[in-house]
Order: sequence, then C-alpha cells, then structure tokens
Amino acid sequence: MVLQGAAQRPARPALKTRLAAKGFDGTTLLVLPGLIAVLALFIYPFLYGVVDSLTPQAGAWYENYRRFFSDPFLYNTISATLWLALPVTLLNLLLAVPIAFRVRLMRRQRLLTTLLVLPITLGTVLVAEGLLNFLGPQGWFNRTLILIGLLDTPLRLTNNYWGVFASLLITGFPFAFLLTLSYVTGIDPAIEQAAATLGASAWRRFTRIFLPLLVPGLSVTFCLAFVQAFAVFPSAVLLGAPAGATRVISIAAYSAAFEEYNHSLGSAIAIIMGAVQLLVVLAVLGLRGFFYRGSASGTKG
Amino acid sequence: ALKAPSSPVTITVADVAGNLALTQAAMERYTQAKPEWASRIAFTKAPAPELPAKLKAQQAAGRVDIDLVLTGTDALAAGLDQGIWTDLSPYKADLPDLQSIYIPQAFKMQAMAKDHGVIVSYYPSGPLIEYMPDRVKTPPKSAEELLAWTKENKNKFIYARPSNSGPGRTFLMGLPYLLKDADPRDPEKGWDKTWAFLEEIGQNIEYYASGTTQTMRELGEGTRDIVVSTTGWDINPRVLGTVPAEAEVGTLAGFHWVTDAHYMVVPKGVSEEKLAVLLDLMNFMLTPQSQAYAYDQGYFYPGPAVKDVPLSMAPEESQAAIKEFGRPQYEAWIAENPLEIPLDAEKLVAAFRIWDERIGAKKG
Amino acid sequence: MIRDRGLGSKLWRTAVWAVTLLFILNLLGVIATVVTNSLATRWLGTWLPVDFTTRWYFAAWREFQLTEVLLVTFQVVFLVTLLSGLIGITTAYALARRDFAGKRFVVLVFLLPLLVPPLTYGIPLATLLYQVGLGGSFWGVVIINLVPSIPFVVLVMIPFIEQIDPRVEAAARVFGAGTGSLFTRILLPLLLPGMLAALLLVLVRTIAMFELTFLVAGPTSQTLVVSLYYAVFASGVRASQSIDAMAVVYMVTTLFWLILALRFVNPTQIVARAKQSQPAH
Amino acid sequence: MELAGLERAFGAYRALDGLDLTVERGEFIALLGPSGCGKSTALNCIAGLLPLTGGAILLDGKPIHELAPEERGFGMVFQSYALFPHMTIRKNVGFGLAMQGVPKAEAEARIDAALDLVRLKSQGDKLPGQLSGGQQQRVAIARAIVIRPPLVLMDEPLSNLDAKLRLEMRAEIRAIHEAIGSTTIYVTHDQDEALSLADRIVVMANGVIRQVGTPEELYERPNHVDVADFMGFRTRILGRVTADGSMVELPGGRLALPAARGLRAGTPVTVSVRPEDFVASKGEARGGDGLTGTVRSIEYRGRAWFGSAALPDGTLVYFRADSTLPQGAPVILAPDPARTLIFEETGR
Amino acid sequence: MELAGLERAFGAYRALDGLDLTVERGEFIALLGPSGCGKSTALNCIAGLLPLTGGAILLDGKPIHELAPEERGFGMVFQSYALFPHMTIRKNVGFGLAMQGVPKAEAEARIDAALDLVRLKSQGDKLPGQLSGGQQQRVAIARAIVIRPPLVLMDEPLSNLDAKLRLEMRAEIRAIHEAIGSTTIYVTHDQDEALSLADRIVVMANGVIRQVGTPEELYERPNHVDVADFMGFRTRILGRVTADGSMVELPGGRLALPAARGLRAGTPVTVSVRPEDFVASKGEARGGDGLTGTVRSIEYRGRAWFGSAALPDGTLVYFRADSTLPQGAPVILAPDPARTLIFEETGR
Ligand SMILES: Nc1ncnc2c1ncn2[C@@H]1O[C@H](COP(=O)(O)OP(=O)(O)OP(=O)(O)O)[C@@H](O)[C@H]1O
Ligand SMILES: Nc1ncnc2c1ncn2[C@@H]1O[C@H](COP(=O)(O)OP(=O)(O)OP(=O)(O)O)[C@@H](O)[C@H]1O
Ligand SMILES: [Mg+2]
Ligand SMILES: [Mg+2]
Repeated sequence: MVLQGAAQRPARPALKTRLAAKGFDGTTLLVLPGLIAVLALFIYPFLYGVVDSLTPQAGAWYENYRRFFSDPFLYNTISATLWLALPVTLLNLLLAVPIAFRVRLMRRQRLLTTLLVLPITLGTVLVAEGLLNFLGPQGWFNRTLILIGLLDTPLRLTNNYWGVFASLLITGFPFAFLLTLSYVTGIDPAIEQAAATLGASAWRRFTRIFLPLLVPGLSVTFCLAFVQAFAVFPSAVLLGAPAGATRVISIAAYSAAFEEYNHSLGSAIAIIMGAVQLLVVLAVLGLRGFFYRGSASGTKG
Repeated sequence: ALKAPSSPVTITVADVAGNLALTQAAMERYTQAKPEWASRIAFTKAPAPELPAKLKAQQAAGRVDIDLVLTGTDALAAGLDQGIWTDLSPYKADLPDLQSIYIPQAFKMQAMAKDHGVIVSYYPSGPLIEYMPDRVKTPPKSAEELLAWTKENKNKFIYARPSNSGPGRTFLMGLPYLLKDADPRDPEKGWDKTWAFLEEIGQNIEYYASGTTQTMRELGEGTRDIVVSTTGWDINPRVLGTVPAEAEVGTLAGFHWVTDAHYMVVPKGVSEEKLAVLLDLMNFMLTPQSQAYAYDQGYFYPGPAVKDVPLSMAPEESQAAIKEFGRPQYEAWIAENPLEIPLDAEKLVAAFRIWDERIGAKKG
Repeated sequence: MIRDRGLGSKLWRTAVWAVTLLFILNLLGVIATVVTNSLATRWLGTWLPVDFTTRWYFAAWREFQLTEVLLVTFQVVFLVTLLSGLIGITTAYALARRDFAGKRFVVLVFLLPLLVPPLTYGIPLATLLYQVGLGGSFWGVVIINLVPSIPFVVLVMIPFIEQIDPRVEAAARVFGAGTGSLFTRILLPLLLPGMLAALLLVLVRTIAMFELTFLVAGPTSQTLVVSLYYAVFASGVRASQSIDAMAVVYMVTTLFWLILALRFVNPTQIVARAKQSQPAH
Repeated sequence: MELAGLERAFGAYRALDGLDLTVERGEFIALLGPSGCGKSTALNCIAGLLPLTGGAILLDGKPIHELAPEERGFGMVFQSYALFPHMTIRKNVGFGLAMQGVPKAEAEARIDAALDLVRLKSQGDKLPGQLSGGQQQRVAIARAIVIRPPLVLMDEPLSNLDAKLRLEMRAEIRAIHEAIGSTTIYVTHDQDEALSLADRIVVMANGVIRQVGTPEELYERPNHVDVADFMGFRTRILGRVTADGSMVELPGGRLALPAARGLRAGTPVTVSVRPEDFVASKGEARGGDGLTGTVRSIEYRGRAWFGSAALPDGTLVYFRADSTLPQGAPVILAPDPARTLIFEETGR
Repeated sequence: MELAGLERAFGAYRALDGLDLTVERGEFIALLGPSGCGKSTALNCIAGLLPLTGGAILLDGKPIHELAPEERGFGMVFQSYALFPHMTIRKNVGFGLAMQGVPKAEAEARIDAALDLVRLKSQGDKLPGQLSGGQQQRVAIARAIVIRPPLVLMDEPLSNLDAKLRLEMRAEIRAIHEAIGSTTIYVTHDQDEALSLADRIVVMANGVIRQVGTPEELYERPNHVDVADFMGFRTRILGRVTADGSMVELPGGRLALPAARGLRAGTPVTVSVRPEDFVASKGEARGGDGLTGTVRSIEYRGRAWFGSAALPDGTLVYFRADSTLPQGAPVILAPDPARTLIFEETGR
C-alpha cells in the first residue's frame, strides 16, 4: 500500500480543469457552429436595420420613433396586436395541455395526433380562404347552425377580430400541441405514481408535479407561439379588418415599408415590434427561471 | 440603331401586375421571331410591393438578375422614387414614336413613367357599379341615389379596402369627380365631399372586404346586391364563373374614367447588350399583332394600348369570350366620358392612409 | 400511467374529447371547403358547387411551372431542415448541458432572429448574399432560411435535452461512446420525438417563409410559397378556385412531409412508451 | 386486508398469477422472493398503480381495487425511489402532508422529525439529484412514513444503505410501525431483514405464493425447496432413500437423516443444507457419516471460512470450515442432521 | 493505478477531500463506507464523469484524469443502473462492444454469454422499463463486464438482488475478475461482500480514506473507531482505564481487557464489540466480569436471538443470546475479551 504524499499533488489544477469548472469544455464548444452562423448571417444585417431605423427620411435620428409614438393610428397597433396574440396563444396552450395529457394515455395515438397536427400543413392562405368560405355568411358553418335551428341569420365571423382569431387558433394549435405532447411524455410516469400514492388527486398531480416539470417546455412553447401570433400578417389582412380592429403592427410596418416606401420607418416599426415581443418573452423566460430545470426522471433507472 | 447581341441572350421578365396573362403569349413569339437576339425568356412573378426591395438588394450588390419588369403604376412610382429603374430617354430613338401609336389617354399615362418605362397594356378601368338585376330592380344612377339605395338596403352594398383592391381604388379616385370635389387630385385637402360621402355610406356597409375577389364572391352567392367594379372585373369573373353571367353593370351620372396601365421597365444594372435586346422586345410588344393578345378574356378590357387594334386581331378564344361576356355599351361609355389619369403614388398612399384612418378604422 | 375513474374526471374527459372533436370537425370543414371550391366550376351560396372540374389545378400547374417549383421547394426545405437540425441540436445540447459565463447573452443572440421581423434584416442580408454571389441561387435561399430556423431549433430543443437524464449519457461515455456516437446512438433516439416536433415545425415554417425566400430567390430557385403569394396578392382578377387549387397544392406538399415524419417517428417519448406497452384497460 | 386471486399480466407474461393473502390490521408482512418474481408488481397493484387483470383487493371487506391510488391513502417507498426531481428534499417529504392539508407548523415539525429519523436533517434544501444513492433512498422512506398511512408499502427500502445504517433504519421502521399501528408490507431480498422485522413472511416465486408463516416457521420448516433455497439452504443434493429407510444415499456417501424416516425406500429426494450447518474438515472419507468432496473455493467471511466443494458427481455444496483449506484438497463434509431438510420431487 | 490527492467539491461541500490510493494491476478493491461518504463520487471521478477539482489520477504513471471517459475504456456499473431506456436489453449489453467495433458474430456470442451469466437470457428483447429492479441491475452488470475492461468500477451492483442470486453473482464477478485479469473497484455497503470478494478493502468516511487493508486485517484489527463501526462492532461504550491499567471502567461494570494494557491509567477510551461477541445471559450482575443491563428489544434472526440492552447510563449495547429474553429483564452482558477493541479519543 502506497500513500501519496501531499508534495506530489499538482500545485494547481490545469487550465483545462479550471475552465471545465467554469463550464467551458469540449461540449461548450458545440455552441460555436450555431453561434457563428447566427452572428454571421444575422447580427450584421440586423445592426444595419437598426441603423436604418435611426436614419429617417427627414428629421432628427429619433424621428421615426417619435412619429410612431405620437400617431395613435400607429401606436394603437401594439395593443391591437397584443389583444390578438396574447389570448390566442394562451387559449392554444390551454387547449393543447389537456389534450396532450389525454393523448398521452392513448394507445393508438397516431391518427389523432396526425389530425391535430394537420393544420400546420395548411398555410395561412388555405386557412384564410377556407375560413372566409366556411365561416362566411353562406358557408357550411352558418348554414349548419341555421339548419339545426340555432341561428336565424348568419353570424358574421369573418373580416373582423374573430376571423383572425380563428385562423391564429387553427394555425397555432398544432404547434403548441406537438411540442406539449412531446414535453409531457418526456416525464417519467413513476413520479406521477409516487404523487398519487401520497394522496395527490389528478388536479394536484398536474399542478404540483407536471406543471413545474413542464414549465421550461411550456414557456418556450408559449414564447414561440406568441412570437408567431404577434407577427400575424396575411391573415390579418385577408380575414380581418385591416384598417380596424385587426390593424396589427405588421400591417403598419408593411405599409410603411412597401406602400409608403419609407423603409426607415418600416425598420423602426419592426424594431418596436421586436422590442415588444422581447419584453413579453423575457417576462415569460424570467418566470421560468424560478422553476426547476433538469432531468425529468425521478428514478434510478 | 440597335445592335444584335454577340450571342442570343436569356431574358428574365418579372411580372408584378398580373400582366403576363395579357402579354406572355406575345413575348413567347419574340424568341421565335428573333432567335438570334433572345434564346429564351424566363418569366417570374411577384407581388408588387416587395419587388423594389429585392431589386434594391440586387443593385446594392451589383448583380441584377431581373431584366424587365412588368408593373402597374404602384411599383412603377415606388421604383421611380427609389431610383431603381433605368432612364430610357437616351434610347428614345430606338423606340417607336409613342405619341403617334398610343391611344391618346394611354399616352397621357405614359407620362407617369417619366421616361423610365413604356406602357404595354392600358384600360379605362372604372368606377362602375355591378349588381344583380333580379335583386336590384332600379339601379342607382348617381352617387346620391347610391347612398339613398344603401340606406334602404343596409349591408347590401360592399366595396373592398382600396389599398388591396383595384376596383376599390378606382372607386376612391373616381368619387371626387362624381361629387365635384374641390380638387380631385389632392386627397388631403381637396376631397372633403368624398370623405364625407364615404363616411356616410360607410354606415350602411357591414364591413370592407380584403380584396375584390371577396366582394365578387359575395355578390355571386347573394349576400350583397351591389359592388363596385371595373370593365375588366366585370367581364373576366363572369368568364371564369365566379360571378353569374346575368350580373349587370351601371355607371353613376357624371363619372370620369380613372384609367390604368401596365408598364415595361428596366431595372438599373442591366448590361448594355441586354438593354438593346430589351428595347427591341419593347418595339416588338408595341406592334398591333402583339397588342391584340391583350384582349385576353376581358381581364383588362379592352387591353391594347396602341391604336387600331380591333378585336378581330385577337386569338379565337379571346374573341369568343368577349363576344359572349363583353358589353357593347362600353365603347360608347369610353367615348362619352372623360378619362383621367390616376393619382401619383404619393397622393394615392396619402389617400389610402386617410381612408384607413377615417373610414376603415370604423369597422371590425 | 394513471387512469382516473371518478365522476369528475369522467366529466372532464368528456369535455376534453368534446372540444377536440369540435376542433377537428371545424378543421375538416375548413379543409373540405377549400378542396371543394378548388374542384368547383361554380359555387355560389349553395351547399355544394354546381359541378366539379380539375381544370384549376392544370391551369395553376401550367401557369406557375409547378413541377420545377415543387422540386426546388423540396430540395430547399430538406436542406434547411437538415442543416438547421444539425447545427441547432448541437448548439442546444451545449446550452442545455453547460452553464458558462455569457450563456444568457448567447441565448439572447438566439432569441433575436425570432423576435425581429425579417423586414429589418432581410434586405441587408439579401444584399450581402448577392455580394458574395449567392443571391438568386439555390444556396442563397437555403442560407437565408437558416437564419430563423437555427434559433428556432435551438430554443425548442433545449427543454427536451434538459429532460434527458444525464446519467444515461454518462453511461454511454463510459462504455466508449465519443461525442459522435453519443449523439447518434443515445441522444438522437431519445430526442427523436422532440426533434420530430422541432424539425417538422422548421420544415413548415420554411415552406411558408415568404419574406426571406422571395428576397433572394432567382427564377430557378423559387419556392412554392412565392407562387402562392403571387396568386393571392398580385393585382388582377384571379378566380378563387384557382387560388384554392394553389393552396391545396401547398397543403399537399407539406402534408407529404408530415405524414412521412409521423410514419416513422412517434411524438411520444420513449420513457412513456416503455411503461405503456401494457394491454389497454 | 384481503388479496383475492390477484392477477396481473404483461402481454402474455403473467407477473402475478393468482395471489391470495389475508393481512391483519397492524401486521408487518415481509414479501420475499427471487428477483423478478412479482414482488414489486404486487405492491404496485395494491397501491393502485397497476390495474389488475384479475382478482380483487378487499379492505375491511370492501373492494378497493377500483379506487384511484390517491384515494387509498397508502404510503409507498418505490424501489426506484421516484423522488420529485424539482422539489427540495423537504418539499419531497412534505408533499404528502400538503396533500392532506396538514397545517404548516405541524407539517414542518413532522418533516423535521422524519428527516431526523433518516439522518438527513442537514440535506433538507438539496434537490434529489444532488444526493447520494443511499440518501435518496432514505428520502423515499421519509416521504412514505411522514404521512402516517394506515398501510405502508415498502419496496426494498434499505437496499442501498450500509450495514450500520440499515440496522438502525430497520429498528426505526419497526418502531414507527408500532407507534402508528399501521399495517406494513415490506419487500426485501434480505432474509435477515425479513426474519427480524416481520410478523409473517410471504415467500413468492413466479407470481404465486409459496409459503406464508412466521419467521421461525419459515426458517426452521420451509415447506418447499424454493423456500428453503431462499431461507439460506444453499446446498441442494439429489439423492435416494436407502432400502432400510433411515439413510439417504447421496453422491459421495450416505447420511443418516431423521427426516427421511417415513419415506418409502428408493424415493428420489432433494437434501437441502445451509452452509453454516455443513461443516468441512480435512481428510479422506471414512465411510458412514459424511460426504467426500474436493474443495473448489474458499473465502474468509469474518470469523469463519466459507467455501464450496464438489461431490464426486460434480454437485456443488457450500460449507463452513474453522480454518482455511487448500483448494483441491479432499474434505469430509458433515451436515447437521437436525438442520437438514428433505424434499420429495414435487418440491414439498 | 494511482489516485493522488483526489478532490471533488460540490460548491462548498467537499465530497472527496484528498483521496490517496494505489491500486495494483489485477487487484480487487472494495470500497466501503457509510452512505454519502463519497464512494460514488470517487468512482465517477475515476471514470471521468466528474471533473476533479484537485488531485490527479495516474495509470501506469501517466496522468489520465484529463482524458474523456470514453477514452479510458473502463467498465462501470452505475448505482442508478443508467440503462439506455430506448434500447432492448441485448442492445444495452452490446453497446460497449459496438463502440469497440467488435464483429457482429462475436458480439452476439458475448452478449449471450453475459446475459446467461446474469440469468437474463430470456429477457433480451425487453426494454429496461419492462424489467424488475433486480433484473435491471443485472443488465447493468452484464453491460459492464461484457466488454472485458481492464478496470471495472462497480457501484453497489448487487444491492437489489436476493440473497441466493447475490451469492451466485458474487462468485461470478470474482470469477470474471480472475478470468480476464482486470482490476476491479467495487463499492458496497455490505461488509460480507467486501470481506469475501476483495483483495484489499478501503474504508472511507467523509471523503477521506480511513483504513486500507486485507479483509482479515480490517476485520480483526480495525485501526479506527469508524472502521470498527463498519466492520460490525456495533456497540460503542465510553469508559476509562482503571488505575492498575488492566481493566476498563464502564457503565454497569468493569471488564478485564488485554487490549487496554499499555494505556495510561484514567485514559478515556471507547470500547467496541460485535453483537455476536457480546453474550447476554439472564440474571443480576455478580460484579467482576460482565456488565449489567436491561433488555430493550430482542428479535429472532435464525438460529440465535439478537437484541439490544441499555446500560445503567443509557448506552445501548447489542448482544447475542441463545434463548429469548423478556423485554425489561436484567441481563449480564459479557464480551469476548479477545474480540473486543479499545480506541483512544482520537479514534485510533
Ligand atoms: N451534485 C451534487 N451537489 C451537491 N452535493 C452532492 C452532489 N452529488 C453528491 N453530493 C454529495 O456528496 C456526498 C457524497 O455523495 P456520493 O454519491 O459519493 O455518496 P456515496 O458514498 O456513494 O453514498 P451512497 O452509499 O449513499 O450511495 C453526499 O453527501 C452527497 O449529498
Ligand atoms: N411493463 C412490463 N412489461 C413486461 N414485463 C414486465 C413489466 N413490468 C414487469 N415485468 C416483468 O414482470 C416480472 C415481475 O416484475 P417485478 O418488478 O414485480 O419483480 P420483483 O419481484 O419486484 O423483482 P426485483 O426483486 O428484481 O425487483 C419480471 O419478470 C418483469 O420482467
Ligand atoms: Mg422489484
Ligand atoms: Mg453511491
């Protein structure tokens, strides 16, 4: 038996060891391809866009922003967009989570999953065309309701807030559902069983066990779904009232850039749009920071 | 004079106005007629507003791969503003004498190109009203009557948001003439009566459609009884079957046509050699034989921008469609009513904005 | 997996199924409307059209030279999905497994492309691509589509990777799996459902990405969405049937991938599946 | 509580194949059996985590197998721990209390007591992922007992603890069992644990129950060769009762075994002996009592030496010796006749 | 292999605090120690799964602690099994072989052999989630040994197996160790296992090594009270050497202990005895040899009775008895002087 003397120990751990302790090692380097790609392809053009937004066609450097925030027709688009995007995103998640929880228990999930995910294949145009027709005054929806006597006159569901809402719901749901389903099923069932034996009802198992474990996934899903809904554009024009209730911020940016051909203002509005989204996303991701992140396995195996 | 290229070139044509329906067949004939000039013409299509952005990116990088753009007044004006079109004035000699060959009103519209483009198709457009005769027994004959009619028949009249719709925009530009507004060419200061009229009629309109197609569909399926239209939007949808053939058109007393045209323009950055071919192609397109294709299925009725191109020169199916769905009264209407050129881009955008703020924002 | 039998849960279950059914019914209604219209000669305010025809498809096919466009679309989409998957998943792995100084900043860099509308960076980026000679080419379209795709994959995959027990990875390493084998043999199968979800969404987003694609697409590198947008937004008369026909073609293009993906991958993760392979009850 | 014909199949495989057992209130039952025999499956069925494919569970005469797990109010220590990865140790332990709506102050006190019991008071704010295997297992125990359930199910709760802690925890578990008067079903693979803790021991094999009885009964009189196996009778030798019925003819010799009396001559039998009752000593066989064998391996196990030897026909026997024996040396193996069991071919 | 001053801290907590050990090629080392003392951490560091925060690992004189785990080529049985949940049992076992590029046919044969060894041949096509706890653990063993690694690390590989299987597997592990001549580091909480398997035993406590030695050395002569604790000396009594230095004054009596000789009179000492060496018999103390106590608990543990008794000052002692004793009865407790250890206050 040989015991090593203290003198033989290396005086100081090697650089590699010290870096590893700070989280830098071979694995960390794997961020590089993605980071380089994004830096190279995105950051320069993006800065260019920022500068563009600060060089207005006339006036001081902040003229575009001043104009946006002094014209109610422009700044109201923020609330109009939020008023669409937030409820739709929330509703989508609220639908996706229970449905995913049920589908998780099914043995033959494939058909149902395919059906529920189907809308992502449709594209905004098909959804818009379909909804205009389906929900229109002479569409099957209104006709059916009149036929079974629920309605006397057709409901107006298109070319207003609800038309855009419906299209965002249809296109956003599969997105939320697909991600939620995969996140939900990644959680070890043994954890749920343990909670059940400790007296947790289905509801409490959901709030105390599943929800905290799902927070990282759901918050990312929320953010991505929200960003997608916030950027709504073609359906707001085709299905909504683009001069009225569904005058979303993309329309403002678009018309500045492509109708007035004031690309500088267009960039400014786009950057404001990004900033609003960033606020929401950071708030959500910030909340997530309070929750557990890590392996969703509570067991040895 | 134009010099043929050292070897036949390939030409890329981008259509942002829906113009190829009127001209593609003719252009394809060009490669047959002049194989030593152009070996192939590639056609691409794009929505109008985005094209200038793409051209700017290409020009900033010094690699333009679009040789010819077919555009309406919107992208034409936008491009002029941003300086992306080639000035054709040095090449006037290589083009036909436009004034002598164009229909007079087409030549007026040619001025809008400021020598940076050449009109290829032209039509008087509107504004017209289109209605179903079985549901509208006594169609309104003037703007006032239209307003009165909508009051009695709430939600039965519709027009589309002007910035998304040709007929909508023609209606908007035509109203100041109908209502005898102070300055029909100044939407910001001279359109008081127009805006008041639109606000009032707006009370009887359920909502503003997002496109003309939508208004035509609602007319067809019976949800609405009167919509605004143009000559092309009257004939072509009936040919296609979206609107019943029985639909009728009418005019409002004292109306002025607000005409419309499509232009051939060349982006900056196209090589000299290609430019020669393009100029030759323009010459070719302005021949009556080529122009006759513009009758199409009535989509830009009548279509040709040059004089003396009778329907009989058009292809057989064109002739048949127009015989069946065309309207003999158009000839007289065109002859009897004044023709106006549309607003220039800046004014038009201002009009759209005012419409959105004052009219459109009230619905939804 | 626990199944409840109480009355409350029965009610709840019924409610969930009812909502699901309602959603699916309306969804199918919307799709059927479009498909019917695209096959209609005339359809004006009745339950069904007057007559059926396929001419709108042929017309659209010819007008937009769809054979070529579809081929390009498939190639672009496949490459974008593949590349963003490769780059995005490795990046997500590093971000999920390591905590290092500046990680927040890196995450922000990956967030930005998703938050900022393509409008702001599209034109300068397209200029850049034209300058290096990629504008108008197939690769230009692929590259510009990677900009929003890579961050998307990164953000979606991070929580999935965090869910995986690091001890399983440790075991693989001990038994001689290098980073490559670790990815292909352990992470890939375990992440498959997550990847399916992420890549499917990237695919769909790429097929739908008009703004960026349009800016760099040349005559031979156009994707379907550019044609579709033209059909919808170009001025001029276009029969709604013809637009619907294009929309259906578009849907089938995406549907093809969806079915293909779901054919081979189950979106339910393996943890749940192993314990679930019990008879139904 | 009554388990009546419990059945559970996984596909074609029957993990539980008709389990009948009556458990008295307040009893401490140990479930013993080889790995994969269905012990965990039985516990899961009782807890309601696995639906039965047959049979019934009655509590005080009322069927409860249709109840949801959370309505049964049982406590369970999972073989795989199944800790909540996102909760601190305190939260993990306090979860059941929170579900029962125990007031905060009381809950805190009970959590403290439970953590104290499993010697983890100082680790309360760590997450499960930051604990050692043994510590995690102790959290699982604390979590199950802190709610003072009427029925506690424990699936190998001490398997990852060291001997000292194991003994301590064993005592604590028994003490708690008595203090709260709960019924306990305790799965273990350790006969020592089963013998010392349980009121009754249930030995399972292949999804059925082989024997139920008090520790002494099982230890001294296993009624089946499988049970004997499990009770430490490692050596099994196949033999035959001699003509006069008082001896058993085995490879390597014959033994006088009182247990063989009453069996017909020539009956094939299995003789089972514990290693500690099989003493090996140096030397060649002298005939008569004892079997001849050759040492195969020998190892020191504190105090005595234990090893294996081969009989002439190759059967391995496990023996005890008071001093080391060289490998390959011939030995005489003498079992303690009073502690040697004889089973007929049926296993009984 | 040499471990030189191995250090690993989790935040402020030092799980390994300077571990020095030299392991010879082909040795079988058992790592023993209480739960949470850093055994798994040490294995993880050796395997390369946890970066060191200090110290070095040398293999044949070359530092290997900078190498990635996959480059070290060791085999490991994880305490948590860490099976690949998406692979069948066969694939799990074959994983290491596939990584080494072993040809298909050979790999299949080796997988079969390994599964056979752990008695799981019939389960090859199941997924880990479909196995019982003990079966999973056996898969983990098979996976580690099938690659015949030069160094095998085993973290409590038998903890979830029943006694019989455990003994069998123990023999198999030792046999494989010898057959492939590998070096084995084996973490266990079972002193029996450590004593019977290992060439040398390392006892750890709180992240440091307490004692290293052969099984006999450790069993007979633990050099620290912690080690003694772990070697089964459950009873610890605090006392004081008497004036004449030949006896030790303890609560409840005094004992003549040869080991006390040589210590100064009045030195405070700890006396450690194993339960089996502490015999209790009925009756009152008669003075002289033996301590007086009261029976606290008693339980049957096959053959003999074991129990605890309280000395007059409340110290608990653990004893053996040949017959049962009533609770509360006064007993005389006499340790075997030759097997009783005495430690000074430092623990040595
Ligand atoms: N990630 C971590 N963060 C903080 N503390 C940790 C972490 N991992 C382990 N520890 C602590 O380090 C100590 C040693 O843990 P280790 O797993 O090595 O114990 P062990 O000797 O294997 O115990 P057992 O026999 O219970 O498995 C424990 O007290 C544990 O709480
Ligand atoms: N989900 C499943 N699918 C198929 N077979 C299963 C499943 N779960 C368990 N089994 C099988 O059922 C049998 C009993 O498993 P169980 O977990 O009850 O064993 P156990 O007695 O607890 O064993 P151990 O002592 O090893 O934990 C095993 O052979 C196992 O392989
Ligand atoms: Mg088990
Ligand atoms: Mg450990």
